[in-house]
Amino acid sequence: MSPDPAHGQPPGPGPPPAAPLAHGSAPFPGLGPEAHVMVGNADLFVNWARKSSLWYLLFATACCGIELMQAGASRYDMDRFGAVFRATPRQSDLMLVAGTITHKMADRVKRLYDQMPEPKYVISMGSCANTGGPFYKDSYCVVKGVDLLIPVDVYIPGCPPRPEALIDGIMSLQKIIMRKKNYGAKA
Amino acid sequence: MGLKAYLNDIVEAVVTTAKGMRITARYGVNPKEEVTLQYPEERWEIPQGYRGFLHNDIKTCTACNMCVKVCPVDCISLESVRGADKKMVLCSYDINIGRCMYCGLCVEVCPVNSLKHTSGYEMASADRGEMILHFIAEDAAEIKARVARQVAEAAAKAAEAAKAAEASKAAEVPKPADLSAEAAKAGGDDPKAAKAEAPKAAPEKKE
Amino acid sequence: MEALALSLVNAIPPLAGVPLWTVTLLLMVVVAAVILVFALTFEGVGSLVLRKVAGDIQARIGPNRVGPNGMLQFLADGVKLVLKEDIIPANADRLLFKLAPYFVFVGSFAAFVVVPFGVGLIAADLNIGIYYVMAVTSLVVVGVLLAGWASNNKWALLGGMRAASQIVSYEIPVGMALIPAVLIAGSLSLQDIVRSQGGLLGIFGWNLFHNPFTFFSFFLYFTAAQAETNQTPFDLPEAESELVSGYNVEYSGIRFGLFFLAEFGDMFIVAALATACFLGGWNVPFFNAGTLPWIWGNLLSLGVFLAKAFAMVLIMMWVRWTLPRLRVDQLMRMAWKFLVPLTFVNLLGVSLWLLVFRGKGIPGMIASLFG
Amino acid sequence: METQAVFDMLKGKFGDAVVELQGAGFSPAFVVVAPAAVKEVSRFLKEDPALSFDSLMCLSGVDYKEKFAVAYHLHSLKHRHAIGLKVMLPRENPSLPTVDDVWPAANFQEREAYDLFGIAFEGSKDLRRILLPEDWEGHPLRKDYKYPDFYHGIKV
Amino acid sequence: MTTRTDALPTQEMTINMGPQHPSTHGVLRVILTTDGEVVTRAVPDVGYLHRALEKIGERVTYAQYMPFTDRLDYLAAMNCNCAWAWTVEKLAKIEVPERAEYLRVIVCELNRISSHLIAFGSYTADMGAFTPFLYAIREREQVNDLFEMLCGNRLTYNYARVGGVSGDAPPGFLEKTREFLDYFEPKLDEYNNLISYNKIFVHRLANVAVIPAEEAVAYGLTGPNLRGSGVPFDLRKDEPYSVYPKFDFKVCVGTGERGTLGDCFDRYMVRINEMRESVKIVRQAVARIPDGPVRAKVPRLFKPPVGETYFRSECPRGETGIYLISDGSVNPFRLKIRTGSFVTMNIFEKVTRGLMIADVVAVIGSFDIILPEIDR
Repeated sequence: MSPDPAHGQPPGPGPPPAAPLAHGSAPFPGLGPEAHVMVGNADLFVNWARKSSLWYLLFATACCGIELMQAGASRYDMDRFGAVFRATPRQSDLMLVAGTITHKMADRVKRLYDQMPEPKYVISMGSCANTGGPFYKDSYCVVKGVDLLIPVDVYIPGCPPRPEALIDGIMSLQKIIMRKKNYGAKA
Repeated sequence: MGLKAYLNDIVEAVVTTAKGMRITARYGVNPKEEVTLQYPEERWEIPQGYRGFLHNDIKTCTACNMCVKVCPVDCISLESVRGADKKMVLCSYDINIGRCMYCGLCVEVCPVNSLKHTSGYEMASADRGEMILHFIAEDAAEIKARVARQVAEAAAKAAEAAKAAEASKAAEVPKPADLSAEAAKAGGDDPKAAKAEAPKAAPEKKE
Repeated sequence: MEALALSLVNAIPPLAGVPLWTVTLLLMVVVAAVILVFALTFEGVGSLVLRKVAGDIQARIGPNRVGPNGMLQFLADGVKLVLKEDIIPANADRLLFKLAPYFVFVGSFAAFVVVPFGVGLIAADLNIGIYYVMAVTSLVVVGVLLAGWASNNKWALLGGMRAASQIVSYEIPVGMALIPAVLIAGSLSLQDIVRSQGGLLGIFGWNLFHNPFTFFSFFLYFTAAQAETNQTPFDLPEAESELVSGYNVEYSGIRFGLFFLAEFGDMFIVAALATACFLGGWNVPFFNAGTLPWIWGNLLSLGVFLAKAFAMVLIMMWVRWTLPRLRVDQLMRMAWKFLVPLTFVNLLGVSLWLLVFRGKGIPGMIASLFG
Repeated sequence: METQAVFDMLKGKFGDAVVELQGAGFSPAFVVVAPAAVKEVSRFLKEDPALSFDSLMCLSGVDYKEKFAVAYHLHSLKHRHAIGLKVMLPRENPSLPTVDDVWPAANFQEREAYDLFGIAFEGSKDLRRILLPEDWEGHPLRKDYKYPDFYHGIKV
Repeated sequence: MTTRTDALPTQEMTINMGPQHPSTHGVLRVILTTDGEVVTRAVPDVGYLHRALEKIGERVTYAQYMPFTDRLDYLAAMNCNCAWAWTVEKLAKIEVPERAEYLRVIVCELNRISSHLIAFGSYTADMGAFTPFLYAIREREQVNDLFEMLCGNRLTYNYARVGGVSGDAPPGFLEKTREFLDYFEPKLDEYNNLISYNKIFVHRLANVAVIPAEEAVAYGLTGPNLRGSGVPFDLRKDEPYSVYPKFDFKVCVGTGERGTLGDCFDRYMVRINEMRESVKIVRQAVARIPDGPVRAKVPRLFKPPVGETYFRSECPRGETGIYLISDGSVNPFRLKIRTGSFVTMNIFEKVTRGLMIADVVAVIGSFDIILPEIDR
């Protein structure tokens, strides 16, 4: 299993907000204010690399999976953004929860998430993954939202969302990634 | 395996591979075959009647509650009180687009066409709460208080204008009706009936 | 290398005081670094080109957002992979698990040493060049097998076993298909083989057109080599739709990146061997690059060589995006029932041809007819 | 063959084991048989050359509130006719013989009825829960099923 | 291979395939017991997408259930929509305007094309050729565009209504449909040239998982899987419903052209040929569609008479039969949906015995299963 720090973290909606770089105090004591620039650039570069290469886990459970496939296919071509699918969680950065998660499936979802290496992101695609969607009211075996299991970065509404909406979601995840502080931020 | 079959196998393999490769090569070299829509810049033209996110024009909404009842997933919730002019006043109208299944049943039953599908489909958010659309910005309690004030004023006015006989009538509180049964009766194909019905004074909330 | 060091010492007087072996060692490091940079660049660009070719063939665009027209996609992928968490599964054999990617990478990278890039551009002109390539690339199978075993994952194990059986089986046809070139040149050195295809005949001096048997040899080699490098239709060790990701299913981060790079390295090696043995190598048609000044001659021949090799790589990608995958028993059947006998027949044919016609190819005979 | 004729034929062969014919309002009509006889009746329906109901289209459990039932929808590819077969079961410990050796198609559907209704099929070669996890409590399609609050710590 | 095994002790290996596996078409889990690459036993474990559609059916009204049928088989939502509408209409004996029936047939057949396209595409992707998959999706997008134009959604259409359809075809729809058919028909030949008759592809499918006709019937296989075994049974022809009798089309059956009758290749080929037949049907329907209303008058909160009915229709994955029990209230009393994929999975264990791991993938693909249909 991955020794990732998110293990003990209680599953909650969304990631903790990125700690803003404390102004006034240099990230590396003794290096002076120009360290800000250095760290800022390193952050920028690293974040750029991460957002440009979001390999997503092929994890299509239901209807949204078809739209996910269509988003990766010729007309919408997510490959343009550097997003390609990987079949194994070990090589994925992004888990696109596309579809209904049932209670029987729930621990698989958690396991797959744990198997992904850090840094990892989760997009909840469609009503079922967001809240249980159509199966919110009367279904006895559908998990009412994937954020009960794993932390979610971006929610995409729709049932199923259009491929454009999915790409829009990926772009907003990219924006979130660009805002992250990797170096110098005090934990 | 005879030699002929053996050679046949090889020839067939080569020929069918070549055939397939000719097709892929045609796609590979012909840029016209490219069908990609470069999404954020180029957009697919959304047709008329696309079932995107729901929008309620609260100015025309009569708070008839039809959409709430027909919704199979309870994603619409509305709260209303009876106003001074005997019409229902909306206090809050929320649609949880994170739960909505975009089936369009609510739009179909809306008697005044205030509830509509927009052509919007992009609303990725980092927060689950953002997926609940509030169509009335004002706080529900405030509206209720205001309406109650208006009702009280109107009642006072009516009480002043009319004499004691009328005053007793105004004070009478209509009973909260069993909505589903009434609506079932009112259902049918006559939306007017549905609109006219729902006499309720007590604020009714459905979630 | 020592000769080069000697000439360098002679050319630059201040070096005379330095022991020869230091200069040689330094030179080796420099050459290795240059080749490593080339290999990495090629592998990065290769992955981008692969996706671009896929895009073209599949009626879409492929990466075009990262950097100008997607040019920096491989850089982003690389940086991301380096910075990714490196997971070693709890039940894995830690040492072997860590070791496996290096085997694979070294196996593919070491073969670059004998690739004849130009007239004088070869890191080590070994007199057993082809043997060396065959031997070193076999290291890949060790790495893959180790990866499959050490991951302690059944899909990985199956992938590793498949890779082992596949590469071992296909070594034979690959070797057999290359021997005609050796026979014609009378040498195992890749430089000699390339030189044997020069001369005034232009592209008809290539071994490809030497005689009908060499012509078939080229295609047999190409098919078998496709299998050696685990390209579709022979990508069984990875087989995304069967074995999830095959032998590298448990690898993440840079370790996976090494596998990924090695895959493209192998691709280039195969293309380079095909170029060197059948397509005239760095020979410029109807022109002797050796007569130019050293630097221009080498640049020209390097360009020609790379153009040919890249064309081969493109064809490999084209095949990859067209064909479905064989089943494992069919793969073996194809190796032992088709490729091995055919390459042997071919070898026999070439040998007889050389014996009967005293080493002359068809173009050569036609040329001699016209004087 | 008409349903009435099939019913008469079955009645003549199996006597009291064939209880009644549900005709009006039912499409297709149902022949109701006693639980114990279901296997013999099925075999006869399949093997009699005049009937030869060779395919089991659908097998469903039903909760009629006071009783359970298992409904079989049969079809004959040879004669192109269809019929329903129904078995009424008590609410307590509903069980009946399996028909998966008559029609192999029955196995999964019996497992489903077992899973969702708790109807036991005696002699079934593989009677496990099929759709729900093995440790799920209750049989959800029963009318008196109460939704659990939590499953493995996740709110239902 | 088998002769030496007694000399070397070997052990069987249990492999878990799925629920997250690229070629199980969703969340199917198969527990494989293998001897090396040879599968000795493959037990399917379903239910990872059990969403309680039957229970939901007992809690919503007849009209409200329509959007849930979209989710029953999301690749052929139109067929499921119409199946539900037909079932309720059969139960309540509602007359449907003819134009509505024509529209239903058009959308059902278009949806059959788009569903078979996914079947074809994902099958080739399972076999390792990714490109045909993308070509198939490219064509599917066009069907989606047509549906989007017709009913406003790309995948979950909710188009049919009890007593008709939700809306008439917008202007230009029929022309666009015709254009699509003209575009699509030659593509089928291209697919055949590109992959269907490719030597490797044929080798992968021919003689794999042969299901003889009697076995197919006994195991309740329906639809293309049954016809792949050479049984010419098609509900559209043999138990005609809607306006299907008015159209001229052929029932495609497997012929064993590249191997044994009833192998994976036959099942695959039946789908390819069925797309051609569907094109034919849509062409005729578009040419002959009458004018008129598209929706019968049905009270909004309608209560069908007490009764039980079973209606089956030909969906892309076999027969979808809906067993509906009404107690006269606004909600169905009991609703059982018999789906092609669920019954087909029953034979899975039997046919995969002795195949190789790669063949298991081929078998799953050739059945064209879809998980929401299996699990509901």
